[in-house]
Amino acid sequence: MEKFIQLLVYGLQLGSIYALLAIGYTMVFGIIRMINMAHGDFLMMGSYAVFFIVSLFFADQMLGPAIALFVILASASITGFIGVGVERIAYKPLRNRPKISSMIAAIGVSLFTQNFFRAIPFIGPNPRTFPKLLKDVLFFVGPIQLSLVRIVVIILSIVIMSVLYFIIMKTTIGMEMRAASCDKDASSLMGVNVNRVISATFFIGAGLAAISGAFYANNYPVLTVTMGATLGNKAFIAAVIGGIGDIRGAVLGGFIMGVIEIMISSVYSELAYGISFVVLIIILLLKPEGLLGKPMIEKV
Amino acid sequence: MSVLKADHISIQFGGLRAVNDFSLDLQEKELYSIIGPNGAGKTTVFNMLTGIYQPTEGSIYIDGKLMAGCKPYQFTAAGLARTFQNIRLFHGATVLDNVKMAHSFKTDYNFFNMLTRTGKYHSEERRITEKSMELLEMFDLQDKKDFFANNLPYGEQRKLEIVRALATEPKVILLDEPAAGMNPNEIDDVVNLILRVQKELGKAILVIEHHMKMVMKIAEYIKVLDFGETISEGTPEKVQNDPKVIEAYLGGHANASRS
Amino acid sequence: MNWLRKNSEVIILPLIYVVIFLLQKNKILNNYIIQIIMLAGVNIIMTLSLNLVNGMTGQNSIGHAGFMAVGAYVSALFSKIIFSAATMPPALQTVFFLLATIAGGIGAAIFGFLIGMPTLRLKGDYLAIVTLGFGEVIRSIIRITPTVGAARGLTGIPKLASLFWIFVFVTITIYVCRNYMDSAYGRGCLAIRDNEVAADTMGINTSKYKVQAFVTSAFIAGIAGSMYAHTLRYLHPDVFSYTKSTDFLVYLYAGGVGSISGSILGAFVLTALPEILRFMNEWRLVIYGGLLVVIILFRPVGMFGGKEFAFLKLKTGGIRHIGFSNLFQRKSKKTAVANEEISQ
Amino acid sequence: VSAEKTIPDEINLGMISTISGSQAIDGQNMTDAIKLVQKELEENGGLDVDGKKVKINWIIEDCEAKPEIAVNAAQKLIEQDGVLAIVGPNNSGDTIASAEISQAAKIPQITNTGTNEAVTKVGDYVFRACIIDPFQGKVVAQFAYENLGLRKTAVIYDNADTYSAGLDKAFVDAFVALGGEVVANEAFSGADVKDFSAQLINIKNANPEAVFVPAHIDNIPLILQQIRGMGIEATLLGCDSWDYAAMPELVGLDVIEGAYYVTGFSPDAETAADFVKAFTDLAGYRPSFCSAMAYEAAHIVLNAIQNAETIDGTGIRDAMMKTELDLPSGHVTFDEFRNPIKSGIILQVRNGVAQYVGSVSPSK
Amino acid sequence: MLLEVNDLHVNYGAIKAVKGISFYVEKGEIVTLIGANGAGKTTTLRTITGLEHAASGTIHFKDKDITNIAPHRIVEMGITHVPEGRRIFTNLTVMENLKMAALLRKDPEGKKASYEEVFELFPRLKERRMQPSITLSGGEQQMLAVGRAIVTGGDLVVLDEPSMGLAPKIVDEIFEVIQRMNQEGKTILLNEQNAFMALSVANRAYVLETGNITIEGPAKDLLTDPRVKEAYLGS
Ligand SMILES: Nc1ncnc2c1ncn2[C@@H]1O[C@H](COP(=O)(O)OP(=O)(O)OP(=O)(O)O)[C@@H](O)[C@H]1O
Ligand SMILES: Nc1ncnc2c1ncn2[C@@H]1O[C@H](COP(=O)(O)OP(=O)(O)OP(=O)(O)O)[C@@H](O)[C@H]1O
Ligand SMILES: CC(C)C[C@H](N)C(=O)O
Ligand SMILES: [Mg+2]
Ligand SMILES: [Mg+2]
Repeated sequence: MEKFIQLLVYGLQLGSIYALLAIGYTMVFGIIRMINMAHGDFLMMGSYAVFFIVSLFFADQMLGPAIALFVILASASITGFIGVGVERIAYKPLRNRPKISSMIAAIGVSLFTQNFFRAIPFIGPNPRTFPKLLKDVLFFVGPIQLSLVRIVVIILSIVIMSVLYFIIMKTTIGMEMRAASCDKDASSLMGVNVNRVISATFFIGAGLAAISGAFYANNYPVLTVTMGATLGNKAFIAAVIGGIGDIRGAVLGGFIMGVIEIMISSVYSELAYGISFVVLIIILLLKPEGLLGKPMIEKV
Repeated sequence: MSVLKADHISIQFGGLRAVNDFSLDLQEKELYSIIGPNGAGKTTVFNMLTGIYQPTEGSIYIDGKLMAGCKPYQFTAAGLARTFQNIRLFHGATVLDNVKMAHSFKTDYNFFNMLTRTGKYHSEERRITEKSMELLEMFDLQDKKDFFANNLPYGEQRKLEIVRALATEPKVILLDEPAAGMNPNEIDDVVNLILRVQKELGKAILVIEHHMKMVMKIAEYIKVLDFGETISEGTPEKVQNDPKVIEAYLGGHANASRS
Repeated sequence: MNWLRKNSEVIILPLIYVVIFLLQKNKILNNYIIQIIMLAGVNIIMTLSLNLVNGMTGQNSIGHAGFMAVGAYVSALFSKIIFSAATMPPALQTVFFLLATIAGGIGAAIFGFLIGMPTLRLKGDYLAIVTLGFGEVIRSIIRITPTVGAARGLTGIPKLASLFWIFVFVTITIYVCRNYMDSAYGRGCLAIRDNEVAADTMGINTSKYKVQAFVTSAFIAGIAGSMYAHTLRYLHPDVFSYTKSTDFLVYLYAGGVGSISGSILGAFVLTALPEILRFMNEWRLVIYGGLLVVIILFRPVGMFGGKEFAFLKLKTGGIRHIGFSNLFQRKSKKTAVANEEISQ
Repeated sequence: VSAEKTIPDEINLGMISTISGSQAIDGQNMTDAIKLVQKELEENGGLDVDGKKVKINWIIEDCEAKPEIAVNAAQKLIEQDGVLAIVGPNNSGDTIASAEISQAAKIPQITNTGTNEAVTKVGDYVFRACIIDPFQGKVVAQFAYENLGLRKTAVIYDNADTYSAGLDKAFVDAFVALGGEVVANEAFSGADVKDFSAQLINIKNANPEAVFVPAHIDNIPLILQQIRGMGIEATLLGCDSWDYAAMPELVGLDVIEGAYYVTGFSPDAETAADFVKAFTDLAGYRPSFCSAMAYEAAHIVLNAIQNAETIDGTGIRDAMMKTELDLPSGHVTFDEFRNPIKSGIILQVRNGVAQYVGSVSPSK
Repeated sequence: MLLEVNDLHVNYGAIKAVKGISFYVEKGEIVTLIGANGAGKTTTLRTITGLEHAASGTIHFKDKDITNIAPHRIVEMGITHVPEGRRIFTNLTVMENLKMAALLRKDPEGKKASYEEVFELFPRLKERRMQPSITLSGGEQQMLAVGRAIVTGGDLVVLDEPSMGLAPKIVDEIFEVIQRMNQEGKTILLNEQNAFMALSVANRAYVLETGNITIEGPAKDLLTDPRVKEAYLGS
């Protein structure tokens, strides 16, 4: 039982990172209906941005929470703008095309960025150590070991989820986003600047990826140019499991993925990887539209 | 002989009873119409009659066969075809292919023949193409056979839907607002086409339509729905003079002259 | 004979083979180029297989490397472990190679059925995740199965595939896919892709058509797997990862989804491109990624989207035929009045 | 030296490596090693073959850590560039796949760090410059049991990786045979796993005296950090994949301090001093096992060219079989299976630098 | 002149949908476009609001050139467009659809009043205000589309087949709404298949045939024009 709870805690901690990343993923999908295969690379850029800001300006000093927050937000903005730029250059021309075209463009963008970063000398192929942004504090509740930073991430992912959910469901820009996702022409006829809405979406999506990158790297402090690739996939899976396009679903999906991964590895580590996919497949077979996804109403 | 029979069918969406206790008995070559205000449940009736929705109560018979639990394709196999209120063509395919697609389930060669082009493959393909072209000619669409379906003007898309439905060689054909978006002249065309389908091809027809002039001209029997209930039924004369129908639906258009 | 007359178009592929063969014999094409052509051939078979599901039926499979893995491992199991074909006389080797390939195809088809059936009610990205998951499950099983080398990989598979055999199977695959597309079965699939509800109401048993396409596609992927195993002679579960599936998706969509010619061209060009870019050293994949974006920006429907080589004599789908006569003309005569796009 | 030996003016040699992909660091290490070889050659005005200075051109190809790309690379080097020998690739899978090509073309290929046993079994043209996994695993086990006196160990390994899974098996077999107990043998799947809590909690509960971590560079830091983060105080044991100059810093000096690992090369050895200095001057970092072995592989090839009876693939191969060469790791000869007869070197990280502890010779 | 279209050409790839048409709309008028299926009416309207690209020609609104500028900017200048095929936001509720339509309106009071106006006009929508609009029937969706235009309320209201799929009674109501909006000072550009109704309410009309304007004039005259009668008013 103790072990179970401890594993659950570990699972939630890992899941919170997936959740954070999945929020951005599902948001971009929800609004633009595009599978952004390069989303994981925004995470990578975000953590490198933190790395460079810290090593340029705050080398060798322990950062307080305030500075850490500032650094994270700064790198989130940088990545956010890169995201907007990528959308303008590579995805926008494909907006009215089958959405799979933009997925292929995203694969191209992903290949390009990873290998570009690998090829330029000041990033290069060597892994880097991520600077400790926040000093982690380990403490015990009974026999259960907890990590302060990770609890912060869990809470953060839920807070961000709630804020974004509120923005999307209750504010005007949120309504514009939802309308644009349904029908771009019609929303421009209501006076919505669709380009701006999409840019905003990408800014938030890429910025969130950068934030998750910062927390991810804080917990797993090795940076490589390919670090985003699989994480991107996991976020995608988490988003789908939760019901793609639904922010709450993304968070739920993220947590479930984390817990499944940890629990099964602990019981049968040899086949854990396969079994966790089996579990995900079973979830989808039982709930074909994802956990929180609404069944697609097809009005005939 | 009864080709399509609905026996007291009803359907519930959550709290909403969209159609309540609807019955219909359509004989060979008959032409019925369903009318009623927007949201009355007409399309929903069609959806039940074609197997897209399962009625919560009641049963449906096609050609005397009970269709409980069947999928839409089985309804079609049993002899029923339809068009859609919101056009649903195969937009990535050409006009001719759209019609040929509707022949798929009546093709007389098997999977292996298909892969190797043996057996009746060639003769069947020729037959399908010829039959499809015949139907297109009947609707004057033969010149547009190589157009992508979604590049046709609206009216022709509606016609193509009818052609496609006919290609399944049904006994009954259900038309959901076939004249929507057409001008009166074009509606006259549609009227003639529908009558030809009934007379020349011998199909039983069920039409939903808001153009009263058209309905009154072609329908032999009309059922009027409002809030899912059948509020009136009978011959066109009877229905258009029924005060309940005028109140709920026709407004100033009783003895419809224009629309 | 009658059959040959009606299918005269298939002659062109053997012709291409003869040309390549002669060039190879005269040392104009070296083994390196032949190797690339062989790999491209394997990729063409895979891309055509994917096209049946993603292009024709509109289902979203992003784990197709899983089927390839099954085909590769089953055929290698057959030719190396059950019967050690390497030590057989050449004629018998060929027989066992073909048997192994068919075994690989059947193995993959069985898996195709197993995942095709339960996933029928899944759509779009949800289906995509299941196919992806399936591919990963396959890998994770291979990884702990000692008979097929587990994580060490399987070495010493007899080299039985050759340019000739790959050409044979590419030709058969093209032929079969062309026939599939131009038939009631293929049209049924296209109908499902374009509008499932309408397809259903037009009498098409959507479940059956989808499973048929899935199983056929898996079978073909299994064949490609066998070719791969017997060309490379070394298998490792990680080769068939999700990244590999993504490669095929890229070939398919950059080539032009739904178009058989597009699949062929996409697989060929994009297999060769990274090799052509070798002179760029570490910038190689940077340029490759960039070019991919450029291709899709300039031709969002893919290089050959909505077009087919005329020799395939494809009729279905409102395509534009590109023959040798008009290949080099800027404005080709249209057989279909249409925008060339396949909207999804 | 036979009379009919014709000596060309130029010789092309190839190197295949993971320039891109997740093992790109090896690509850089190997490229730098070849640069050093090239520099040495230039300083001598070329390779001295029976008194004639032969110009050596190194052609470096990327294999992305994908077997079929490695095959393409080998084909290209052999067919297009006409290389007479190939160095690399650095991992076993790529080597096995590409070696089929060299074998068929009768061009010798020598991998620098393809440690898997199966590599040289591809054929008699395939060599390696490094030690093999079963031996490595055995050396770690033996060192842990006999020198450190440990009886209870645990392993965490990647069961998706040829190398990692192979070492796990070798270590477990050897350690158990010695009489020790492997109290936890935990797997994870794939280099992209970053959280090892579940595996480590099992290891922690088993309370081992040491944990052996046969993993790749992108995972080692995380695993080690998490081992300590979880409060496991056991001795850390590693293998040749640990040997990068940047590793201690990447892992964290406090975490890795005191850890032992086995490799086939010690930068502290007298024989290595010149090489280490030259490499560090050129590349700006200390040579790793990967770069040292690439350097040695290149020299084995060059030496064979000098001694070959005929300068072609077969001649070079035959000469490679007879290698008697003093290299940074010591005196190198090959056994009949084309594996070098080398000792396993044990290094310990002390004050943030890997330092020589001892060596275990293969006969033992 | 409120709207002036001059020698407009619009193409879809190789297809020439509009081949050089010119027309104008004066402030306060109801102008209708009639024509057969595929004549280019929808294309014309979509080009006015920037949804399609004009190959050549100019469009002026309030004496400003609005040719090929972004739709949302045209809408801001005061053109409201009820597009063909309803185009409601099916993932939003009925109420949210109306709120979307009020996006550019700055007066909270007026907004509320206009919602009420819509609900008064179409009581069915009021019943379904919190329902996701995808579940509405075809006609209900059409009501919502027209309702949105009432809420947006620009100076020029462009309606593309507002009566499509509506019950006869509601068709009458829609035309009453159109006339009422006109009386309240809005200018109307109407594309309608129900030529009889359209000509009855309009001041002036244009007949489009395969991308060209073939007949134009006061609506009254067209109603009796034999060419129009034969082609568009039916027997
Ligand atoms: N899947 C569904 N879920 C919930 N409500 C539904 C669903 N389908 C239809 N309805 C409701 O059922 C009622 C009847 O709809 P239906 O489409 O049958 O109307 P109709 O008579 O065809 O109207 P119209 O003439 O406007 O097309 C409508 O109020 C609609 O909102
Ligand atoms: N997206 C498109 N791609 C290609 N052609 C198109 C497209 N949209 C319309 N067309 C073509 O342009 C021409 C004009 O179409 P438009 O929709 O403007 O006609 P309309 O007068 O509005 O007809 P309807 O009364 O049927 O709505 C038609 O021939 C149509 O086929
Ligand atoms: C770079 C090394 C860790 C590679 C490893 N020795 C292998 O054989 O795959
Ligand atoms: Mg309806
Ligand atoms: Mg129109």
